Amino acid sequence: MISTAKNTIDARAVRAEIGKDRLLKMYRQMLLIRRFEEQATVAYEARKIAGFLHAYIGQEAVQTGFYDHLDPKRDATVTSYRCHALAILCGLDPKELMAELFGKVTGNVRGKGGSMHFFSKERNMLGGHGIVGGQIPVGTGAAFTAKYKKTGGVSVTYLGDGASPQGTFHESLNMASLWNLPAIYVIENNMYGMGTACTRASSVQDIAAAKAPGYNMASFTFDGLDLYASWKTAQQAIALARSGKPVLIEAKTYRYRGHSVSDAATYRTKEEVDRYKSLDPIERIKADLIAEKWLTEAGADQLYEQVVAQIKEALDFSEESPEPPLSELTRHVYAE
Amino acid sequence: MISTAKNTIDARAVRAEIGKDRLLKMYRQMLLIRRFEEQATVAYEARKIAGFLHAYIGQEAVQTGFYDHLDPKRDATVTSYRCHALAILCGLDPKELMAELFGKVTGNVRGKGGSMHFFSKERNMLGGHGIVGGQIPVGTGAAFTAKYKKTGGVSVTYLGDGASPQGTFHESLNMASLWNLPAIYVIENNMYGMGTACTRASSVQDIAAAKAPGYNMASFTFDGLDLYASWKTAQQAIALARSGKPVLIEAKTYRYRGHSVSDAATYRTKEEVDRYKSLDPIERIKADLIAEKWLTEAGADQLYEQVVAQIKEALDFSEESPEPPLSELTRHVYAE
Amino acid sequence: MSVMTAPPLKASRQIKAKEGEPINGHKGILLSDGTQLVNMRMAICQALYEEMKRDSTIFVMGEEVAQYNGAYKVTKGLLDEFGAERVIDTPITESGFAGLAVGAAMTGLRPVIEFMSWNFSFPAFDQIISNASKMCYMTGGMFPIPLVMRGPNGAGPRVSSQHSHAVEALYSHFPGLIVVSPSTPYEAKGLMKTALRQPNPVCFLENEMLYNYEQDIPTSEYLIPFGKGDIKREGTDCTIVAISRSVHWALEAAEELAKEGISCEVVDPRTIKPLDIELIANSVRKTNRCVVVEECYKTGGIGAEIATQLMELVFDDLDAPVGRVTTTENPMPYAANLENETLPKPHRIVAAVKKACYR
Amino acid sequence: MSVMTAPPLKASRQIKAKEGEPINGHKGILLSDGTQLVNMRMAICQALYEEMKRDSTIFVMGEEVAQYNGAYKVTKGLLDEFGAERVIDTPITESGFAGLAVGAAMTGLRPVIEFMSWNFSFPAFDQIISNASKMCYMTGGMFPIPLVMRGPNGAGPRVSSQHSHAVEALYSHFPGLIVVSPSTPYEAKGLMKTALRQPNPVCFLENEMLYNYEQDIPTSEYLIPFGKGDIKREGTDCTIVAISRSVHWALEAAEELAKEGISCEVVDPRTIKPLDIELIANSVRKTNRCVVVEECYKTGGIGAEIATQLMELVFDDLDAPVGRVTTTENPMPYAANLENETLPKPHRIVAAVKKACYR
Ligand SMILES: Cc1ncc(C[n+]2csc(CCOP(=O)(O)OP(=O)(O)O)c2C)c(N)n1
Ligand SMILES: Cc1ncc(C[n+]2csc(CCOP(=O)(O)OP(=O)(O)O)c2C)c(N)n1
Ligand SMILES: [Mg+2]
Ligand SMILES: [Mg+2]
Repeated sequence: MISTAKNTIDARAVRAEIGKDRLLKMYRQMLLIRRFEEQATVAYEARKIAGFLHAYIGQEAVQTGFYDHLDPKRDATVTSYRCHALAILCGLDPKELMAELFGKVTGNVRGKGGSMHFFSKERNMLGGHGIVGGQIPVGTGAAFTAKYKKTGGVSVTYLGDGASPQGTFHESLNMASLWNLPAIYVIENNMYGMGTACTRASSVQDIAAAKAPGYNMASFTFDGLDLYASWKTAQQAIALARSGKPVLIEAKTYRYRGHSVSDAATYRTKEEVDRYKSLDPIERIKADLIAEKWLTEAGADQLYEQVVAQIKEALDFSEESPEPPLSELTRHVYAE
Repeated sequence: MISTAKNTIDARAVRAEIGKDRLLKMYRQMLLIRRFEEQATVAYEARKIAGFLHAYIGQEAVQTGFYDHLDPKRDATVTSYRCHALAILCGLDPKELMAELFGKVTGNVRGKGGSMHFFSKERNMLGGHGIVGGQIPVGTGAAFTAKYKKTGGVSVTYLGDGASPQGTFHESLNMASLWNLPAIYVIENNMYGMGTACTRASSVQDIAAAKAPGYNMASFTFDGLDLYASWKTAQQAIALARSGKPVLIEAKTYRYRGHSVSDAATYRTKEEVDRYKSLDPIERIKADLIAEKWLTEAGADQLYEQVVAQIKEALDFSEESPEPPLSELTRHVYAE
Repeated sequence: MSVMTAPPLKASRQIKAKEGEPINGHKGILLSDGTQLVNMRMAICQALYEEMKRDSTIFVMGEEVAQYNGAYKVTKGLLDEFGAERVIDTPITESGFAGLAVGAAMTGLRPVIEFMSWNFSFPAFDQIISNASKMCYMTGGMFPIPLVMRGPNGAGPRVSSQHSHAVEALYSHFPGLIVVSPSTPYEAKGLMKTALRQPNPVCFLENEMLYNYEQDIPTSEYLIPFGKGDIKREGTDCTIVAISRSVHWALEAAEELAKEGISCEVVDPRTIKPLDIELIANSVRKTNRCVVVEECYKTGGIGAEIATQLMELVFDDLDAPVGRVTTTENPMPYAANLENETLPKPHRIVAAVKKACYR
Repeated sequence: MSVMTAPPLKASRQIKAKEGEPINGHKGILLSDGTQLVNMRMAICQALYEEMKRDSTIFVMGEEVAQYNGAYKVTKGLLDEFGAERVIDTPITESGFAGLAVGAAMTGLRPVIEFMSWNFSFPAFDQIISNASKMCYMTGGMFPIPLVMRGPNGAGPRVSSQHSHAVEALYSHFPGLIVVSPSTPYEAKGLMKTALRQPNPVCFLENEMLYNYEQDIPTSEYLIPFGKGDIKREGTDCTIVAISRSVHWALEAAEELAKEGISCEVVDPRTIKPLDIELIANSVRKTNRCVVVEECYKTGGIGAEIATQLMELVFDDLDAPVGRVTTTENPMPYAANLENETLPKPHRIVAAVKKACYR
């Protein structure tokens, strides 16, 4: 059984293992996620977007480090309503994602889901779920399918610290362990469930380490603001899962924004927020890339401009796209 | 934190601590429970009783050892559908309990509940629940009340091994630990949930020991066929709970009968059943009482005859009692 | 025999095991006329067996479905035939395995999950409603959920409050779900096969009290489409729409009423969602009277929906208010006499029909 | 002012904080005429506050109800006033805390639990149905469950499929539950106070879109009994029965219809279970026409139940089928134009009334 000790890694070694191309790719992905959500927030304030909008800003290193190891042809992913990053990592075009936020028929799910419900059949992304804990058995089902069909695939299910007390989580862990499903559960512990600190919602703070033995499962805990730790943990966990051992993982992370655009997040001190912002996962990687001479300042600016342009394009596309025709109202209630 | 090691105790010392009167009382209670269910089964086969009938036969030592420490004025108890023993331990008259099984208006709940739903307001017994896992949050609520009203009371919630994977169990443990509720959860691990061996339903076999740390809770595991172990564990656990520390307990026990009268229990070998029958908790106590000269053979026979007579009386009472009047049909849907 | 109209029903009796032939399981008892005798559980088992042979993506999961052959023996023999990969016993975590089935359905499998009884679908309610019923719509059609949820529904024998729900009304309230309520082995098989070949989540509502019900059914393959009801008895004075076990009570009541000169037409919708309201409306156009019999509670039951749709469709043809004979508005009591009054038994149907006929 | 008829409604606007006076919370803004100006959330908060002062067994529990003052600020200030023993933030475990509340109610407390929205009551469904709704009956009256479950119900603003359920029909189907749907601050306060003084489990269904709705209400204590509806507008040509937010849409529609010479009577049942069918029937005896407006789905919705009861009560008085304007039969879509067509908005009510009036 893997020790549940904090997964501390040697950044230089891992960076070398990742290599220039993959690190640049992940850096770009994180930039794209960040920009997408920053601009979505602006669009929300301009009333182009409505309903809920939950930003992943600050947590990018977690899912980015994991996705680098996944093969969407056989590996499935699923997360909560905080799903923009995962969709972008799956390779979905920001155009269709932004258009979904705008409620247009060109959107990822034809304007029917909005911010909480990004999906991709082709890329095996199973959502985008609005009910806290609701996605956990779904991810378990994807692992069941991988085993049933012997695809060699794994499923990665993301959930929040606040979702960890929910019954569905525990029922899922038990089945995954009992049946040796290739399932990975990643608790993104950003220290709060809405306005409730994890200390007030969970009877244990190192959730994965404390709970894994109760399911005879392996577990890892890592610094979710550190892309290298995320990447390395994912590598180890996915190897285990592919060998038929489910894994429980906890990423200690932080969200810079409120729970959603409508949350002023007054339950956190400015000091606390600033402390975590000073550890910004994207900035750290940028600094490393430049230090490693894998990227020049100029190159960085250029990369950023590309990202800005890509999101601008997505915004324009969304603006110009039509609303769904009223015929969409009753379509897809049942499969055609 | 209490060690979760198997709670092995010194039988002689515990017996001395219990003393003659209390041991005789518990022996009589176990006899009464056993006889009640044996006769209920006979009545079932004679079609006097219908629906489900789940016998506790073999497990008597668990709830009997616990109840000896409880004060129904402030302590609450709740269990599953396998609830006959608890009701008898609460001091309810076998007459009203048997009459309930007969579906008579003189029954414990006026003939409305049947075998799975024994209750007592006066004795703080909260059921008798038919939904696996459904009673666990209810017991947690009773502990909440005890803390809210500062009664110094505790709640004891019984559940089966098969119920332990159910989400309600985990949600309850988290709240109990988070809020320091005076709650005791006793998993009666009789090795099977219906026809499913615990090894096929739970990812861990020492359930309490494995899960308690995941809730930062104390736990005990004991031999549920041993009244002394049950009594001693209860004494320790209740003391902890009264001091505001919830406790998770596992009793390793066994049911001699099938899951219910309609279950032939072919999933167990005769050898296995016989092995546990040879450890019969009631027989062992009888032998001890006689060895201690706390009871003579003659006294034992006399005691047994009393019990037989008491149950006979309950059967006659049930036979003679009237069915509920049809006016009962719509009564109690809402409180009067 | 047309596969669209049910063969005659036989009185319920336990099937005797013949030479080497098992009781229950998927094998019917071949009869000289080329049909086969099965009971309800055998019919369902046979449908599962045949479709699992056809389609390797189908698996069966639930509490006691494998080694125990099902709490009510509906899945008898499937483990031996298809192995532990495809016939799976679960822990008692309905929410967990229902959600697992949704995820499996999203990734290319066709799960059949058993709720040991539909009462136990309540812990899984969120997965059924928030996920199974909405997934296809909220993904713009990207993720249909080919999922069959099955198990006994309605009152068992004297099992009281928490174990006696009928959920037809509950689940048909939600768009995205299909609700099937077979009243005979013939229909159970044909509807189950249809359920296993279509892409939507299906609540397949069986009834414990009908499991021993016997019938001769075809040995040749047949399917029964959703949304097509069946006339179980023809009549001219009053239409009785009855569901699942109630169909048999309605037929009993119709017999009695016939003696008193009231001719009842008994219509079995077979699927509640979609509902064959046209068949019902046409019957009412003829009889001008209707009584709906169901095991759901009255408030917001199927009777209310059918009555309202009839009002919308055949307002001028109705000579009397549509009658409702349902489970009375109380949790199921244990006592035998109270249970008998709670259920929509023939004596209550007779009274309702007479009222509708102003007799 | 009679406490039985609602005071006039004002257009919705945010209440401005006056000198030292808080926005939201339990304190209304005293007006010169001796009444107080409150919005919906203040009215509910005031009822909780007053009853918690009266009855120390009442506690409030739910996600974000304490330190955050409620996700929608309905419980603002209660933590400061009553402390952490009585105003309790929970983990996100609806089934757990709903069941805890049942146990607390069985042992002498009077829990008020908030579902952050009623969509999140689904994970707790089994506790609500199998335990809360049946406990009193299955214990022969031994254990009544004085429990108030509250939270916003129906569609929020563009929150799509999983967050837009209206559960009036769902929960009123089950005997043992009381279902309350206030449409105004005045009624919310009076009904909540009643809920907190009676012994049964209550589903108290608020509506996020009405939380800012303002009204002058009495400063003196009043209660509104369950089962008594209110006529929100008198009329002669068609009865519109409307629930919660729909009441306001119905009033808009009635205005428009008046311009076209159709006089509508708008009836607000205020509680769905018990239902004041007599008030509705009496109105229909006068108008001979009825349209029911609700946010539930059409199939098995409140409209079906009311239509059927009207058929049973005033069959001969109905000149047209009872119309149903409901959430359309699809999960709530996110797109603005689709959401607008899904909800029972005034334009759809107008059309339905005209149809009922054969215009
Ligand atoms: C079953 C359920 N209960 C409550 C909510 C409301 N809600 C949405 S997000 C949230 C907090 C979840 O926190 P966490 O799991 O830590 O995820 P995070 O938002 O921090 O990513 C709550 C209470 C919900 N959507 N579903
Ligand atoms: C939610 C739910 N699912 C399934 C059932 C059917 N059922 C009744 S008892 C039981 C087995 C429970 O086993 P365990 O918890 O070990 O208790 P035991 O019977 O051994 O005392 C099952 C599956 C139920 N009553 N409730
Ligand atoms: Mg969080
Ligand atoms: Mg057991």
